[in-house]
Amino acid sequence: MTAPAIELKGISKAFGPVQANKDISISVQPGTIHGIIGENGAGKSTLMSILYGFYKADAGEIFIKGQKTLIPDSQAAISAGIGMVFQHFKLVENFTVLENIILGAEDGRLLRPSLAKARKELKHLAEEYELNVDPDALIENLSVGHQQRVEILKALYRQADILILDEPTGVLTPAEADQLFRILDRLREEGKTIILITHKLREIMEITDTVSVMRRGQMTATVKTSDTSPQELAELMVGRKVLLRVDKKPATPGEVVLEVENLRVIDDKGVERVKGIDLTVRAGEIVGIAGVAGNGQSELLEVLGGFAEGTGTIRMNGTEIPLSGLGADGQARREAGICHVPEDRQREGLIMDYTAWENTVFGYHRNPEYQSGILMDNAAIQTEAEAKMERFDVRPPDPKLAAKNFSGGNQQKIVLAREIERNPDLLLVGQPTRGVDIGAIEFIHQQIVNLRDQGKAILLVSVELDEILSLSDRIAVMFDGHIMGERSPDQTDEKELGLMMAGITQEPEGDLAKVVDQQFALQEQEREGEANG
Amino acid sequence: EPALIFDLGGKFDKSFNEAAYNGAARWAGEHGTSFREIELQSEAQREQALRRFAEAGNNPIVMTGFAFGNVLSEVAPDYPDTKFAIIDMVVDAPNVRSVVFNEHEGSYLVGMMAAMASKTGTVGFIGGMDIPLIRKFACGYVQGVKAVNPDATVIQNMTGTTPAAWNDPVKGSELTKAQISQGADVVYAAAGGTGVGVLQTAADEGILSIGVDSNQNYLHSGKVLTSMMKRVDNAVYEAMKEGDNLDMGIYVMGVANGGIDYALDQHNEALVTGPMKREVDKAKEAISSGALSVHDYMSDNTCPVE
Amino acid sequence: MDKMPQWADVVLIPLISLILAAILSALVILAIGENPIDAFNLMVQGALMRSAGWGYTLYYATNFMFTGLAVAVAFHARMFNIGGEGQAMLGGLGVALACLYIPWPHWSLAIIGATVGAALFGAAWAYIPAILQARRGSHIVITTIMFNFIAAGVLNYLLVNMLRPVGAMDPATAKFPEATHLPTFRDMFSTADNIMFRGAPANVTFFIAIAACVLVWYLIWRTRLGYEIRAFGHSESAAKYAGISPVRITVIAMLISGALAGLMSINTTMGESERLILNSTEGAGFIGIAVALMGRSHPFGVFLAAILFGFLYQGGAELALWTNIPRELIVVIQALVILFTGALDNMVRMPLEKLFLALRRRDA
Amino acid sequence: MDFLTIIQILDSTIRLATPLLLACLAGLYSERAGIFDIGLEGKMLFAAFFSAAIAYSTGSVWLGLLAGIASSLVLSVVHGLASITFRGNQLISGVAINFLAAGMTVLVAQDWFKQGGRTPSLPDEARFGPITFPFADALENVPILGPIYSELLSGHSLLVYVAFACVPLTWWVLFRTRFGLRLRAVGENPAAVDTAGVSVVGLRYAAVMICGVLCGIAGAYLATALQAGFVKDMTAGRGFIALAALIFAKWRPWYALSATLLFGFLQAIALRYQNIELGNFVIPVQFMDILPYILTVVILAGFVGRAIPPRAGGEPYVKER
Ligand SMILES: Nc1ncnc2c1ncn2[C@@H]1O[C@H](COP(=O)(O)OP(=O)(O)OP(=O)(O)O)[C@@H](O)[C@H]1O
Ligand SMILES: Nc1ncnc2c1ncn2[C@@H]1O[C@H](COP(=O)(O)OP(=O)(O)OP(=O)(O)O)[C@@H](O)[C@H]1O
Ligand SMILES: [Mg+2]
Ligand SMILES: [Mg+2]
Repeated sequence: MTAPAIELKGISKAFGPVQANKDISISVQPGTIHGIIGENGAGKSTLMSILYGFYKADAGEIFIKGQKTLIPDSQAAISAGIGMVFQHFKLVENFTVLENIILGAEDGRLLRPSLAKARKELKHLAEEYELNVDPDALIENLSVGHQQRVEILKALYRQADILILDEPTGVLTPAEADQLFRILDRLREEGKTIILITHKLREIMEITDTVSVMRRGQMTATVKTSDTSPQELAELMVGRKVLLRVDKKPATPGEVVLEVENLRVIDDKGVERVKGIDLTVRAGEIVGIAGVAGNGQSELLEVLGGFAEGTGTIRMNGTEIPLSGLGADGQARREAGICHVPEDRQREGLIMDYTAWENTVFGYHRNPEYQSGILMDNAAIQTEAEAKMERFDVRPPDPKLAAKNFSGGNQQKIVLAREIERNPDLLLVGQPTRGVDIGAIEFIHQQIVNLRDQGKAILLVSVELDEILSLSDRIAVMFDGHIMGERSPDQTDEKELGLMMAGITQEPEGDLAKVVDQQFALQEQEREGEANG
Repeated sequence: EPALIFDLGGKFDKSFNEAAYNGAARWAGEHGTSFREIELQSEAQREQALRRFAEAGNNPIVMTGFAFGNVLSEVAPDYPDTKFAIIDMVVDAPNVRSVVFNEHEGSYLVGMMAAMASKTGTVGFIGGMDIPLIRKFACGYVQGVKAVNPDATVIQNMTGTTPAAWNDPVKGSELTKAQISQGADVVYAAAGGTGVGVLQTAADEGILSIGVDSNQNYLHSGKVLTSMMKRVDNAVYEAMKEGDNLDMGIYVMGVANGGIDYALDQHNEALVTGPMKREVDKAKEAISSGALSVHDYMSDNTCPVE
Repeated sequence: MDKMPQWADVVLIPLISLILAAILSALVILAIGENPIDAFNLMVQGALMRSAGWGYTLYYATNFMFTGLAVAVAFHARMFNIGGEGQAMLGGLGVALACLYIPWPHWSLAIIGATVGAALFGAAWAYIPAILQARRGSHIVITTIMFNFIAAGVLNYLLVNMLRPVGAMDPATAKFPEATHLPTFRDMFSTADNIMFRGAPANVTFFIAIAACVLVWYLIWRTRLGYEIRAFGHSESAAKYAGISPVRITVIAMLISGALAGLMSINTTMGESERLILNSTEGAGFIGIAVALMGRSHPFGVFLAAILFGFLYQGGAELALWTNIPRELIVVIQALVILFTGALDNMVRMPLEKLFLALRRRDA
Repeated sequence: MDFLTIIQILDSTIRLATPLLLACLAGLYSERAGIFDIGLEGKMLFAAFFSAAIAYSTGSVWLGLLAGIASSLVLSVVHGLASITFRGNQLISGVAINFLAAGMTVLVAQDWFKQGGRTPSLPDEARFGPITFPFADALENVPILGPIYSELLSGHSLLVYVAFACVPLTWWVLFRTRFGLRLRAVGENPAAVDTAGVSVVGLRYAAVMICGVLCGIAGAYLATALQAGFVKDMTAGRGFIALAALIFAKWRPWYALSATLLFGFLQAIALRYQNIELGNFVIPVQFMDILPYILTVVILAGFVGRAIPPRAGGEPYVKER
């Protein structure tokens, strides 16, 4: 038997008082894909960052291909042939793809030769692995999927033969994810070793050879993928039985709550992102909006939530509400009975430096029940926050902790607790479970369904087709600022939705994913043209 | 032990405060004793310094600068046994000697010399800040220039409006260069530390400059036409010398009693020609005798000539 | 879970940092040939052991509290208001106009008028940079720097040409009427046979400054507006999501900041000089930046930092009075205090944190 | 306004802009690497003093220049320690450095020279003299081009040419070299640099040091080229104006040149035309004095959009909370 490609022995790491990794040992065979799963905050990213030299372990040893290797910094990891795609990409946003690729791997002091060489090499890699990106595009203008390609290219350019991917599919559409897995397959065939962190059991089952489960900083099990089942993995992970499908009764739609007519949105770069949308949401139903990221869903939510401006008509319970100017802000929307779980909890939904209790009234801080005279009634807010956190099982249940100290899933629960407990007529939900572990997903989905069952209207935007399919009572697909069509979840499937998301309403020939990809490239070109023009 | 309080500009401003220091140092040297001194850092310290010195028994207490006027008139009555001398301001109290200078007279004299030394008929004035005292300097200077050459042009500039205006030699330099380019070939600086830049640039560019307050001729030997001397040193020296017997009341120091003069020494004797010296000395006499009266800007806030 | 007990964070670290700054200052004093222990004694004696010394210390501290709070409030909205100096200058103008042109019957009414004048003028001077930042994106750091220069020019013009009494040498306004003179500490605390705070300029404004600290604390941590200001300061995108208007918060925060800076001039102009003089701010606007940074933008921190700086100012004056140490030594000591307590505090914190963690591990 | 006047005003513009330009480029390196620096003023002042002091004591302007650079570097190290090694607040550190320089220069000057916080005047050989271009005198009378060549371009001190040469050099370093790429990256996203295997700390120190060198030259220019010696506080706020210019220039080298030239030009105009009469109304000198600042605000409000600083600017790079 050959030496394992990677062997970690007794790795421990503490961040101040937090023990993120406790005496972890793991070994990965060359030419395999090894999955790691675990709840939010279990210590997966930390462990991988140690392997990549980003953090220094407090204790433990690393063996690469049987050799004991010291990895004090990322330089050492790179020379040991390790590449890593972080959960939060490490790209320079206003640099071009090419510049990001060569950063730290330049040949010589001058840029020009390095760039020329990288351009050639990139073309080569792109052909070999179907990793097409425009080498001269700025990162900030790329979709998340393309940004991820850049990260992978970065690793390949450095000739990594051990590749770590930390939650790579959290931000991808199914088609993009499929494509990524084909690339990973390919790399495995070439003998490269891959470590894949994910929350999605389906992916684990689909592509990995072995899988390790982490809980609270410790490695609880390592099993052959073929010997296990999603159910078993979920239980290992969370420590209890988990429902993998949403348990929901058929909907009983009532009155129309939200009516959108001919909505148009132009973003601050002057690009029209929403191109005339008509949409209704009724009481007691969940309308899901599917679509590839960047097709105007974000803008739709932003306008409905009142923090971007648009044109057209919106009626809420029959009353028209303004789309721009006075009365078109988050405050007014909340008064009209619209609550909003934003797509980006860290940039929008929460003030990361505020305590949890302060965050539980964010956006509602002007409500009379939180005032006492000219001051805010902090005592009342805290008591209420405590109860909310309890009901939503936020861990740790400490309202005085700053939001940034909660894990992603728990942060999302704080936002949901705030918005759902308002009992709104209409709830806007964007990407409710992005980067959230299975246990928490189950809970969040349940809350959304409960709200619907109380007769509230819900508009859900998600790039997870799974999520859309299992939660929605009606599905609208957005493409290029238009709604391509509506489907009922039991009349459609992933395949059809995937095609609609690519702007195609008929069965095409050839490989679905490829078409989607081509479409996306086209679409991006077009948008660039618009942006430049 | 006498005490000396410097104004915010600080002891070594190369002109006014430094002259006061030199006077005190001369007295201390001659009498083999010492004196207390303080450089103020803030407005509020004026009163503090006065009271602390008075309470510590320092006598007399000499201070430089008109800004002490207000405070002194409040503090002096509290210490009837202490004698105060204030320079550049009149304070009406039985235990205060007020020494004021006729800077306009001295400026008049150096203005005459500037006009006589100028070949272009254009001379310059650079003040630190647009405040009444500096206008007084400027007004006397312009009168002197016009007295010699009624057609002469006087370019007047002020350095700035913030306290940095008194310590910005670079700006002084640029102003000088700007004046040179407009034809000035003699410049008179009344701008504290900024004046260092004026004199330097004048020397670098080969035109003449006029120093202020102390004798600054030595700074660029052979290139400083003269200095308008305000004998603050004498005033301080006198006050300290008289000590306990200090006479109270208002002392006007002017050309007549040698309190104001122009500087003539080995550094500028080559520059001051015979006729020039004759003319100026004539004016000096006329001023002393009262035959010639130089208008004081402060008397009515206007200047008869531009 | 914290890495350190709170007392260590709040008391121990600043204390060690101050000691380090003191040691370095002592070295500097040694280097210029003076005795650091004597110097330190002199400073403490002069600033803290006499009531008049306190009177000066608190007078300076009053200025720094106002400008420190001004900078702190803007900081909470993530704006760097370097314009305290100019706003305070204009505040002085407001005070002067209120005192000179309105016949107040009693100081207690006059101080209300002066407060309004100072706050209004200070806020007005902050308004233009604020609105330019909010609407046109003009960087507030540049515009407030520029407005400091502009304020100096405007004040210079007004004092020399309009407000100066005829024949006066000083570029300053006339003395304010008797009725507007504020009670000093001496008036307030002296008894017939025990004169306290003799000659010291500290006056009732000190209590206004304390009130301002308390009010700012309430404003920032207890009111809706403060909640919104801090939210905006932490994340503009989140603020927008919550329906908090960036323009409104930018402008309001700067108005409050400018008003606070303006209030400083009650102390200097009405309380001390009793007339408006040319350079009445004397850089207190800039010291305010250091005070706010050292006080971590918290009113209580600002209060302590202001007292510390007041002590340095007054102690420095005493040094200059009785020794030959140049007044710039105090500037150096201030610099070292700012450096060690403000910028280098991690130098102390990092090892301490390790120490406490190790202690805790051993206990556990 | 005749042609010669224009030339003279432009000439003055160049002199006034040079220290601003050097300080602005200094700030550019530092801030592009993510280290904000409001201590430019202090570093210039420090360098101005030490360059003058050493030039005076040794009689060599070159040793003076070196001393100026070295002293400015000392402050850079302090700033680096505070903001890079100990991850302190960069603004506080900058404020402290300004105070430190303001106090130390006078204290040391008084200790060394006993002239009240200034250095003695430098003799000519301890100063940077003007450099006259070949044929400058001969060509002086050629119309238009003559004065431009001999008055405007020729006759500045060496450091002026150094400053102007620094602009294309800076552009080239930032945008054409490996070092520049990494430097810009570390100001935008230090984690990207770190994970690419390059030392964030090393890069940031390098940037802060370059900043020190340029501030050192700027200070030496003030004290040994423009002036002949040090006077306390002689930088008179130029560090802050340079900072304003840097924001104005949106952290780009060529823009920095334009911004500082603009500031210099506005000042030159204000100095030249202090007393303008419009009919019977004399514009007060105070107005002309503040005109550059008013114009800056107007330009900023009217023509220059939002300036976006380097994204990681001002934030210490902390991996582990
Ligand atoms: N840089 C850091 N400084 C301090 N604590 C950290 C840091 N990074 C992670 N932690 C803490 O360490 C623990 C493990 O975090 P880690 O990111 O490894 O979890 P994870 O398993 O990747 O979670 P997720 O699924 O949410 O990505 C968490 O409690 C986290 O708060
Ligand atoms: N001007 C543009 N040119 C090219 N692509 C663009 C442009 N603007 C946006 N995009 C693409 O859209 C992507 C995401 O945009 P946006 O956040 O608005 O989409 P979304 O539909 O809300 O999806 P998600 O919320 O999942 O990101 C960007 O990352 C980018 O790839
Ligand atoms: Mg993770
Ligand atoms: Mg989006």
